[in-house]
Amino acid sequence: MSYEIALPVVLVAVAIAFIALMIEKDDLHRLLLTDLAEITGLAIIALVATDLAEALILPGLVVGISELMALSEVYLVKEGLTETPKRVMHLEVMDSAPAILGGVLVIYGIVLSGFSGGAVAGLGLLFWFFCKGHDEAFEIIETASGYSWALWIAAFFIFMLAPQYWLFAVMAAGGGILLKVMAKMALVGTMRGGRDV
Amino acid sequence: MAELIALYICGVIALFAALRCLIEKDTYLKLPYLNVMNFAVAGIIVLVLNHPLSLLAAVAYFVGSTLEANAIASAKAGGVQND
Amino acid sequence: MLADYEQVLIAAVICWLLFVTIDVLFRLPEKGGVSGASAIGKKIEADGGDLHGGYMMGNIVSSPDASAGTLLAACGVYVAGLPGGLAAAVLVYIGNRICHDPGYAGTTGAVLASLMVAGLAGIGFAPENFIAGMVIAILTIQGLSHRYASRLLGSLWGWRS
Amino acid sequence: MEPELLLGLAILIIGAVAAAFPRPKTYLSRIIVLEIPAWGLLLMMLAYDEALALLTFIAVTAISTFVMVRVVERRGEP
Amino acid sequence: MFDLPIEGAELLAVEFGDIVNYFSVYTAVLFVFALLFTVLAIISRPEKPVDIVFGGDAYYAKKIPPEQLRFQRFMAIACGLATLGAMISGDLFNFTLFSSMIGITNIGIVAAVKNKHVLEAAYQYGIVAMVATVPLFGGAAIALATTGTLSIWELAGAGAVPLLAKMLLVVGVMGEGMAPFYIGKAEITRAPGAPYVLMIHVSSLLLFLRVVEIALTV
Amino acid sequence: MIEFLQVILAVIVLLGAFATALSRDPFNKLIALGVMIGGIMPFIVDRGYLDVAVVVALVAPVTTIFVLTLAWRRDEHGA
Amino acid sequence: MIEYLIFAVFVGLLLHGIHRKAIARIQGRPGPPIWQEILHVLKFSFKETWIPATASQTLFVAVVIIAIGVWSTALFVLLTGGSLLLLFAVYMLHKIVEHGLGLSSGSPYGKFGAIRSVMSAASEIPLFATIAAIYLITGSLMISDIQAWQAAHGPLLFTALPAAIALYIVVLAKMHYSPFAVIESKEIVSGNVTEHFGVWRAGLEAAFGLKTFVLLYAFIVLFLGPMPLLLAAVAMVLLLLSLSFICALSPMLSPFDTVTIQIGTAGLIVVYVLLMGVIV
Amino acid sequence: MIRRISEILSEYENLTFLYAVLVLVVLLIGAFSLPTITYQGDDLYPKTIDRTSTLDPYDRGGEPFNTTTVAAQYPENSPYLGYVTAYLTPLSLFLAEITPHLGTTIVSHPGGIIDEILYNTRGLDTVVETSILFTAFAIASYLFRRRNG
Repeated sequence: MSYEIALPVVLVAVAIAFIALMIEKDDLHRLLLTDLAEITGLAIIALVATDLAEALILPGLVVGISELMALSEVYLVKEGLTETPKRVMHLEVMDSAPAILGGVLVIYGIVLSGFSGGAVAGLGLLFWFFCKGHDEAFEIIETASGYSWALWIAAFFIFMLAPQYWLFAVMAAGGGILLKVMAKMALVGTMRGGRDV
Repeated sequence: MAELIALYICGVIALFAALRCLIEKDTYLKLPYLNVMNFAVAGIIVLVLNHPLSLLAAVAYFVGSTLEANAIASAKAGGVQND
Repeated sequence: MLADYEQVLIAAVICWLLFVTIDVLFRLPEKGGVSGASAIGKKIEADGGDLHGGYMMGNIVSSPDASAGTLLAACGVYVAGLPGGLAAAVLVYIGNRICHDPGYAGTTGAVLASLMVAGLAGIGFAPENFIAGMVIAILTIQGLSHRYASRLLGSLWGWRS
Repeated sequence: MEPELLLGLAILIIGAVAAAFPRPKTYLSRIIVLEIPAWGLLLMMLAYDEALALLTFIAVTAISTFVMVRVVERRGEP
Repeated sequence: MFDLPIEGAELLAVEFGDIVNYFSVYTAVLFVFALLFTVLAIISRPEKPVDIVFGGDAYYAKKIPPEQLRFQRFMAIACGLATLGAMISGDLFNFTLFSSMIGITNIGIVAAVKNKHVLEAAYQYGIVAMVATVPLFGGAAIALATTGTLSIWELAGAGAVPLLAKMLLVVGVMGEGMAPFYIGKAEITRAPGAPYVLMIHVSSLLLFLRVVEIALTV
Repeated sequence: MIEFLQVILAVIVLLGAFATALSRDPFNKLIALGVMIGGIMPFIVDRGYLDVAVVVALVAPVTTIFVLTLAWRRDEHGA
Repeated sequence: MIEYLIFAVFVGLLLHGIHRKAIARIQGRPGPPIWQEILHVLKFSFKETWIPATASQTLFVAVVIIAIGVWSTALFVLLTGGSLLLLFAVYMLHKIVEHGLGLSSGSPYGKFGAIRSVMSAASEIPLFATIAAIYLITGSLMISDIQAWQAAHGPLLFTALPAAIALYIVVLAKMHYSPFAVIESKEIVSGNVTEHFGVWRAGLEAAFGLKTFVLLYAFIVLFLGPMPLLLAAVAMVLLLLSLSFICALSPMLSPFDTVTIQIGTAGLIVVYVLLMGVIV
Repeated sequence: MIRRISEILSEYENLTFLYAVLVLVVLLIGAFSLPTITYQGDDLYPKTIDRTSTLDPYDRGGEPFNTTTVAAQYPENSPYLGYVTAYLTPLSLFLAEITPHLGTTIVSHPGGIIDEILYNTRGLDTVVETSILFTAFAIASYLFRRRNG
């Protein structure tokens, strides 16, 4: 029963997001508003309220963040904003928090595995890179991510062609996706190009 | 019964602190009120669900929000100014 | 066996005394631990409060101190008895490290408070009343009047030093 | 209707309006206000017991906040 | 197995768990066409665009850095694969995912170009492609909520999907593929690398054709 | 969860949301957001998803620190 | 099949010739003989053939072959009474051929042609409204079914007039010298076919002839119903002449205006379809 | 009139505006069909919530290395359906034994209903989705590196 009431409300939120998008003229503001639209879109999926809905939200989330990532980079190139920011914020907690907080998130993410784990662990790494700066780990992480993608594809075909090895496949898939998502998210942190670059 | 009384107290104090926090004009002076609300909410978390893990949740929430308050105050104050 | 209201009030008083004592002993009012805490202290002073009391309030905001330790220890004892309180102490220790706090006020407070709450639980005090009491206690310091609370803490600090 | 769902819907609408017409109209305030509908959606997921999606969503929201912050930071004005 | 009087007989079904892809006469033709252009994007070398210097008889061929072309080719191939997937997908949500992938690879094909105009158009187009995921996912989700399934096989001919969901799907595909918003695409067309830029049009057109079929079928 | 508490928390959440939307200073916005999150956490705990609650509690300040990068710079410009 | 193909190509080219002749007569010029286009194709077939150095070579050639393939498929679908949707999908794919022609050459004129062709891609939307309208009325999209329906209920032209108008506009847009033919307007030389010469051009002309034949025949099949061959031929010529009149008398529109008009038509048809959906 | 519309259409800055208008129009038209929409979404993978289970909210029954019933669309296409759902790794088994409040962690750890859907029955979704992430990241890193290098 709740669906019939909740759906119109969520659609109103979608409409608000698009009205905002309609009257907004600034390019960067538009980019930010896409995030709002994304949230309302996910809300429609969330209303379905089955396990399937949940399995659909996860890809939806990843699609949103990847498009945001690509577009933000296009925006920077388009506007010619190539120089790194001159002064970077530094707080006391940025010395102390990342090691523990990032560590907890990464460990928990590895326990979770799969998409969710990848996002959580990626956030942990990203936070660490954000606070500590980074060295040139770019290539290695990217390679690892590529292999993990291949691992996941292999797992997919095991599921489809040789389902009796499902246990192996589920492990490979969980691990592959974890590494893949985590690596990509972490790399965002190194792409900040703040100090130590 | 004792939990209920404690819950009522925590709830009322949380609401009170949240209200004062939102009414207060100055950013720095908001933070102590926020702190009181964090105490109350951490208490509520434990009282709502009596389980060892909810202690972890309460601590995580408390530390997290303290960290947040710390970061906000420090950022407003200008952070570390030595670079 | 006291009624719950009375227990809460007594617990509030005990907690208040415990955490203020420990905080003052661990020199929390001396200076702000992080730039944010100093800024809060100075702002409270500018508002008519006391500088050292303000520093202490800023430190309470910025890191889990003895008051947080007391609360979390009470929570720990509530959910799991004395081991819970000690676990809370460990977690508070980690919390201190996260929040760039070099001191041990939070940890000490948590250990002492868990001993105290566990002990008092033996003679009929319910741990949940200590949670409520601690929330009331922190309310008196942080939530009613910054000016008078900081003056009170400042005078305590003056007495300590 | 569960209270979480009602609350979530309310927050979603408030957040959508706030993010659509932020006050003041700066990138920074829009980024902050964007958190409100996110938490509304979180409450809705909670109401339907979609815990795993909730977990992932909150992590991804943090990452997308970072991505947006990174762009605005380069741009230089708030 | 469904034989609706819309798109011709069904030829073949490919099963991936719950997602059962199918070839009908119609989708098979589209698939072959997409395949053709993907192969073209792989094997053909890009053109060398000529610029005329106005006010004189001179003209010169523009130099395009090879790594840019390599990147464009990679994106075009990815786009081709996504199009192939979208053509045969037998599942509403899977189809929307393929559409989003087409949208993002389309941006990728032109994002490498250094021309300011092209980038500007690509960005605007990217914004639309991004918000278009909302009607897409929304349409699929509403279809799921009202019919209880996402499989086109189950939905075919039942007419159970509400009009709102269908319209949202179509609008979403319009956003991803830019079908009616020719301006963004027209500017994008100025980018060099004909086989790759052509892929943008192929993908968006085929996507639109496919969504019409879906909207009529479900 | 008892109804009294639900009402109180809902009020806190709504107030926090409105305050976040209406306050003009970014720091005040962040603090109001903190108030709102404080109101939401007990709902998660009440459902029994303690692991989720822990992660949400840890991720929220991370987000805030990200945002502060901008607020901090803004302060520099103003000063 | 092959004999149908050759026949259709010749008829199509002949129709092109009639089209040019009619326009010329309306504008008071003598005009070329009506078999001019056929001669063109033959002439091009025996001319020297090369590929421009700037072109993307594989694509340059492949596009011509695809053009012929696309329209052969369309003819096949039309003659076998296949799916209407498929027919128009194939028609839409013609757009890709236009883009490909212009882009592959590397010539700036070709590119302009391609850009304009991309712009006018939006104008094909009336087609789908037409399809939807037909589907709503007849309940089927197989051309054989539609013909059967018309045999039973009379021509669709009267039942679904707006759909017929929409299709008419689409056909008009594809004619040479039509007000919508911005792709090949003279200020960009020959638009996207500028660089294609020799055999390639012959192939293209053949494909275009095929296109004209298919489009006109499809219009007749869809909206007038089944009829004997001779009558169909007469109807096609009449239809063509009406198109020629419009082409001769109306100026070339600016690229953006063509799109606006076509989208406007599409919008009207969509409204019509929606209303019909509500009423039916 | 036509000319003015053409001018609006011809600016690519208006692209977002146009699209937003289109979506709003669709929503407006669609709003009339809202009363006919009724919820029937729980045919596939419905939730059964058992608050007392240690796997709450993801308890779908079954023994490890054995199967359980899962309401998939085409069960015949996934012969080992249910095995993944029922399976618990040693770690998650351990977690499930000690506490009832870690259901989310347990299910996200390999094995569980979400893994079942994501990897097994709807694996193609995940293929596409990771490919999207891959492509988007390729774009971002290509642009980023070109800018720096």
